[in-house]
Amino acid sequence: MGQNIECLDLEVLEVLSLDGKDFFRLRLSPPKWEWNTGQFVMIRPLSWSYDPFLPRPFSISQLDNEKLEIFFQIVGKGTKLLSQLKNGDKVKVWGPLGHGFKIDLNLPILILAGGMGIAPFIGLVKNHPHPEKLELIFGHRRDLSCYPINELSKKILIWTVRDASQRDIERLKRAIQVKVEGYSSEGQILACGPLPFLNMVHNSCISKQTQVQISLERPMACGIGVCLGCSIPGPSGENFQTCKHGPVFKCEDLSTVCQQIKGIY
Amino acid sequence: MGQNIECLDLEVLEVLSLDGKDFFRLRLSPPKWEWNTGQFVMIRPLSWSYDPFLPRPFSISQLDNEKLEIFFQIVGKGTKLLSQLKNGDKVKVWGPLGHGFKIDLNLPILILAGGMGIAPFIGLVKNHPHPEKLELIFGHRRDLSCYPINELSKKILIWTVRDASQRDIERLKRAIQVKVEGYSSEGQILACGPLPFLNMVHNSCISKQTQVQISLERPMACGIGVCLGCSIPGPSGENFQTCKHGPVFKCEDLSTVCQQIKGIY
Amino acid sequence: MNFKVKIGNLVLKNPILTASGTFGYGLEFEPFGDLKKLGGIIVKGLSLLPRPGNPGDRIAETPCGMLNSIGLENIGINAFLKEKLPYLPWKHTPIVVNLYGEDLQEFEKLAKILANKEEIGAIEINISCPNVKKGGMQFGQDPSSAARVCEIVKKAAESKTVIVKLSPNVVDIKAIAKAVEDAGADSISLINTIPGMAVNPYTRMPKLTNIIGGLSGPAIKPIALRMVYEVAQTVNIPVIGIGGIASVEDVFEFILVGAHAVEIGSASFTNPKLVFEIIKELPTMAKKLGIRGLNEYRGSLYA
Amino acid sequence: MNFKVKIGNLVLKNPILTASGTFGYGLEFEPFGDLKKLGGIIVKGLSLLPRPGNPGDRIAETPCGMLNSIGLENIGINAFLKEKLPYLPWKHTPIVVNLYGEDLQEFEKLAKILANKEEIGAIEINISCPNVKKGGMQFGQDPSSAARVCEIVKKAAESKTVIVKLSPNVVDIKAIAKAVEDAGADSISLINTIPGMAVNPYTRMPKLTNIIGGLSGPAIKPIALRMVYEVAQTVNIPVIGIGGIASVEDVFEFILVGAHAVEIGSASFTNPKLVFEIIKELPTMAKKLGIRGLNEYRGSLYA
Ligand SMILES: Cc1cc2nc3c(=O)[nH]c(=O)nc-3n(C[C@H](O)[C@H](O)[C@H](O)COP(=O)(O)OP(=O)(O)OC[C@H]3O[C@@H](n4cnc5c(N)ncnc54)[C@H](O)[C@@H]3O)c2cc1C
Ligand SMILES: Cc1cc2nc3c(=O)[nH]c(=O)nc-3n(C[C@H](O)[C@H](O)[C@H](O)COP(=O)(O)OP(=O)(O)OC[C@H]3O[C@@H](n4cnc5c(N)ncnc54)[C@H](O)[C@@H]3O)c2cc1C
Ligand SMILES: Cc1cc2nc3c(=O)[nH]c(=O)nc-3n(C[C@H](O)[C@H](O)[C@H](O)COP(=O)(O)O)c2cc1C
Ligand SMILES: Cc1cc2nc3c(=O)[nH]c(=O)nc-3n(C[C@H](O)[C@H](O)[C@H](O)COP(=O)(O)O)c2cc1C
Ligand code: FES
Ligand code: FES
Repeated sequence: MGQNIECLDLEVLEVLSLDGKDFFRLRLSPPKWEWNTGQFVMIRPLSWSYDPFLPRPFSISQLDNEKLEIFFQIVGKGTKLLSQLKNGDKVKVWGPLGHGFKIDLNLPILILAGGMGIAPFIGLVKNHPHPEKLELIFGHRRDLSCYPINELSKKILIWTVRDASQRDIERLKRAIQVKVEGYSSEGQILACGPLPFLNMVHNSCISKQTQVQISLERPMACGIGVCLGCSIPGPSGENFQTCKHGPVFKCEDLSTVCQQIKGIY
Repeated sequence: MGQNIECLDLEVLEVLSLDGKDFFRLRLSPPKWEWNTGQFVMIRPLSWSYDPFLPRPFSISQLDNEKLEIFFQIVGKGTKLLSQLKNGDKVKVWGPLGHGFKIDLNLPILILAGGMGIAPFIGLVKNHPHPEKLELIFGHRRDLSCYPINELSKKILIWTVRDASQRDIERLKRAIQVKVEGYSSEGQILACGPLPFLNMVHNSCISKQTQVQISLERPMACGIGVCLGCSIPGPSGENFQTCKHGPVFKCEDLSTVCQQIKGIY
Repeated sequence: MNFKVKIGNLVLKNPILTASGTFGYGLEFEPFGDLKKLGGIIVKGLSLLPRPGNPGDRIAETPCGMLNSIGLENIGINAFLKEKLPYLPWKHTPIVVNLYGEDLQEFEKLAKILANKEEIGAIEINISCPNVKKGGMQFGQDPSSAARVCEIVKKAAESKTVIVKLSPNVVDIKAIAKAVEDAGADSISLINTIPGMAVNPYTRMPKLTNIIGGLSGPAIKPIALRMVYEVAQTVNIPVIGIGGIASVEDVFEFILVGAHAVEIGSASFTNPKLVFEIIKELPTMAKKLGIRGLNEYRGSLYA
Repeated sequence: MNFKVKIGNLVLKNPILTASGTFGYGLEFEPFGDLKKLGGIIVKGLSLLPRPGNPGDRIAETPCGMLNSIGLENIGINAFLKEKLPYLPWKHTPIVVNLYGEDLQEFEKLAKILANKEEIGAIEINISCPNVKKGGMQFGQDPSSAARVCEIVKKAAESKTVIVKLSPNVVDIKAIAKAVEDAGADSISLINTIPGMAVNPYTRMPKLTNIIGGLSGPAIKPIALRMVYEVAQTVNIPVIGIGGIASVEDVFEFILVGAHAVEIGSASFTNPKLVFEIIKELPTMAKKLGIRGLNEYRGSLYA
């Protein structure tokens, strides 16, 4: 990967709020890219002056002949401005970036998504040839209607847990632990979500010696491995750039990071 | 003046390009202000982040029950962004600022306008009870269709001179000199335009010992007399703030500035 | 909730002051809010005699900020006392006079004039202006001359609270701060503007006739925050944070790194009601942060 | 039109270089443009041994800019020479190696390694990094130590062109520049980042785990422009301007105040094709300015 990265000015086709407030679907004119679930793009509208300065990273949620779609939540200045884009506006987009999930379409797949961590999986679920092989555990804080869950095939098994309280989080953790064991040998596990969620997944899997692919979020400036802002310490001392070697890592590669998470967050 | 200054969030009612390119009319929901021709407002759209940072000054072109109107040309980042405003957008506006022209509606009035210097006079010409008392000499670089000249009453005398070449400028200068003499005792002369234009007006009038009121443009940060960015040296050593004591000055108050203009510009 | 803070002998009803040179002589802001609500009003820098400032163009916009080379234009201390001070609400909010002297004698004379004026809440010494030839920044770049100005003003000002305003154009701001504290300053305010420049590539002219001016606005906030953090950890007197503050969040960022109060500067140019709006938002923000007072929050950065 | 400039022994086909740390090892930008078109490629700062850099969060956005506290993470000089250099188009565009040593010995060793590598166009000495504990900025804050590093590298590097990159965190940049010129530098580049800080008022955490980082981006352009102007008037060797350059206009602004060449830094993060686009725009901009070459424009500020 890396050879087919392109930087393009794409046109906004649609900006749609899912909850009338904070959750948005942004559709752009589609580039012709080969890509994997879990890869991402850097986005910067042409209308931005130097404030905000940096581009913003988003998972590719869907990409087909009709649109490049990302799914995002307003959390700050940049996402607020993205939500105000109008049809026809131009945005600079480079991608597909990083390494996505390694997926075997013939194996059963357990998806563990926390909140916006659902974003990269939307295209996967919609386009999977055997959706009955997919199972999703979805932990979320905000109302389910905020997320594009009802767009997903009825054929896949979805467990949603609203993790508002400490008790909910314990429930989610147990649900994950129980499921994970079942997949340890026969299938694949993919996870994406906020750091505490990933930490939980990591610990659950490591303790069961289960393989899981985890997509990690780190602050990013370039998305292409040059600023070294997103570096994380790998298991044997060497650094990984999250944007280039990740964002999807094997569980065991993240042990050092997960040890640090408590310190950092 | 100064007592009735207000700072309001006004709504964009219309943004209309006059030439399909650089010249715009911006209409905002009207504040209830008493104001004079030559007063101005500071404008800063709520959508601006910190870049551009400063508000922008514009003459009040018209203000009635229906709209506050300004007429502007794209010359840089700020005016470019203003031209992209959409109906319903909010802009912070404070005014009416400074001292405008002192106008006697019963006297004949000669208006000398250079380019965008036409802006403050549009409302005056449209609403004047005796338009036949008005005469306008209009020097302009761009095509006449860029300016809202055809909106002005047919009853007023308009002399337009396209000052593209040095010869044109000489023609404009002569036209002004000839006219100015006629108004020296019996009427009022009002001028607004770029600095070299004002300089020419100033010199023509001073040499004929004719009174003329000149509206001056200076870089401004606050518009209310506090940053002292717009100060100019008055004739007897004291400083004037263009935003507060002006923007309209008596001709003789600008002698020192006009001497400096060659140095500065 | 109570937002009172003490700076020397002064009690401010809230930590929001106006930065010198960006709030005129105060009265200009009457159309935009109730001056009595302000934590304090710091007026334009005053000198013994009126000063015309620098000639020509003296402001220019830059990315997220601006340059100025006003050169301390002001009406002079006497005109201020006669024409402005009586009309300011000095009984309800402290009036702080920002002082500029070309030499030590001028600073001393200025302080003496203010010593027994009950209408004056405090003195802020400006040893950090980059836009004047004499005095100004050069006093603020060396610990011993900074200390000397401070001592002299402190003595001449008698019981008046003295705030020393530092220049960011130094290698080690902590050393200057310490020197000024030892010299008896009641408080330290920082930062003043940073020397900068802008040019027009088409006309080939500098945007400021003076060529170099002082940079202010959100662009410099990270530098200001760092210096306030360094100084707050070094001295035991209250620190007043200045530099690019443009929102209530920014105010709390400066308090978080150790500031007792803040001054709102060029951001007032973007919205003349800003200081008043920020003061109104203090309680809501405190609630969002889950704090009951500024003391528990000040300097509480997890670091 | 001809945009050639000479820096020491180097001839650049145009004045556009890439700033160290913002262009990786060069190869990462192959998808975005033809590397051969660049005036020169300055790679990430290299040390004798690989360095992991600072732990935790190490970038944060600020108004019109960003902070970084990477702490000179790099793969080490040897890995660079083996794994990156051979694949760079060194025959077509000069490769400039940015060097960081913890002490004088390390600088000397690094320079010796590069002295006889024909693939290396020049050395840029980084005596200005604010993000490392040893070496870094402290070399750049004092004229005599700056001169010492320069002399040693210059000698060890034999005939290689040596550029010294200055720190802006000094009171008098002219004194440092003069010292470095006298010590034999072929060129001076400036500015590196300015120490700054950002915090999250809600979590009460510094945005950088290292607390303090270096500020870059358009926010610092006015400061950079001022320092380049001051240095260009002081030294007779070519000056390379760095700091917030984000457009072809910015490039010409730096040339107008006296720079021979420029480095594009953090702005590349906002658009990975930016350097290539700027190079394409050079002729159009020169035409707009009505100039036939850079020589007639350089330092021609009306001031
Ligand atoms: C590889 C990758 C894929 C992503 N995919 C998605 C996605 O599909 N949908 C989505 O909604 N978001 C996604 N994000 C997160 C998204 O990039 C941030 O929410 C966004 O950059 C915030 O911008 P802002 O200006 O609104 O917030 P800011 O004002 O910059 O920051 C607001 C808050 O968000 C935090 N934040 C800022 N940047 C990041 C970041 N890069 N990662 C985590 N937290 C951050 C800040 O610490 C702060 O608390 C992804 C991030 C990465 C690195
Ligand atoms: C009292 C007053 C009334 C004005 N009325 C009008 C009006 O009715 N219509 C109109 O089109 N313009 C008017 N102007 C000028 C207008 O304010 C500027 O054109 C505008 O601020 C430029 O903003 P910008 O961001 O597009 O340009 P910038 O990118 O800031 O600058 C572009 C160019 O414009 C010049 N410029 C910037 N600000 C000013 C200024 N304040 N005065 C003169 N030149 C400037 C710069 O030197 C530069 O050459 C008025 C100015 C003043 C002071
Ligand atoms: C136009 C202008 C005039 C200023 N005049 C003074 C002054 O007279 N005395 C002084 O101590 N500081 C003066 N300053 C500096 C400000 O008080 C403040 O320290 C600086 O602008 C940084 O804060 P800011 O980024 O919030 O503007 C002035 C600043 C500006 C922009
Ligand atoms: C993420 C990042 C990493 C940097 N790494 C280095 C470095 O290794 N060596 C160096 O001399 N400068 C380094 N710099 C400084 C830049 O080369 C440049 O001097 C500075 O960013 C100012 O330019 P800019 O405003 O255009 O970014 C780095 C800057 C950034 C933003
Ligand atoms: S985001 Fe720049 S290296 Fe990963
Ligand atoms: S614009 Fe600020 S004093 Fe006139």
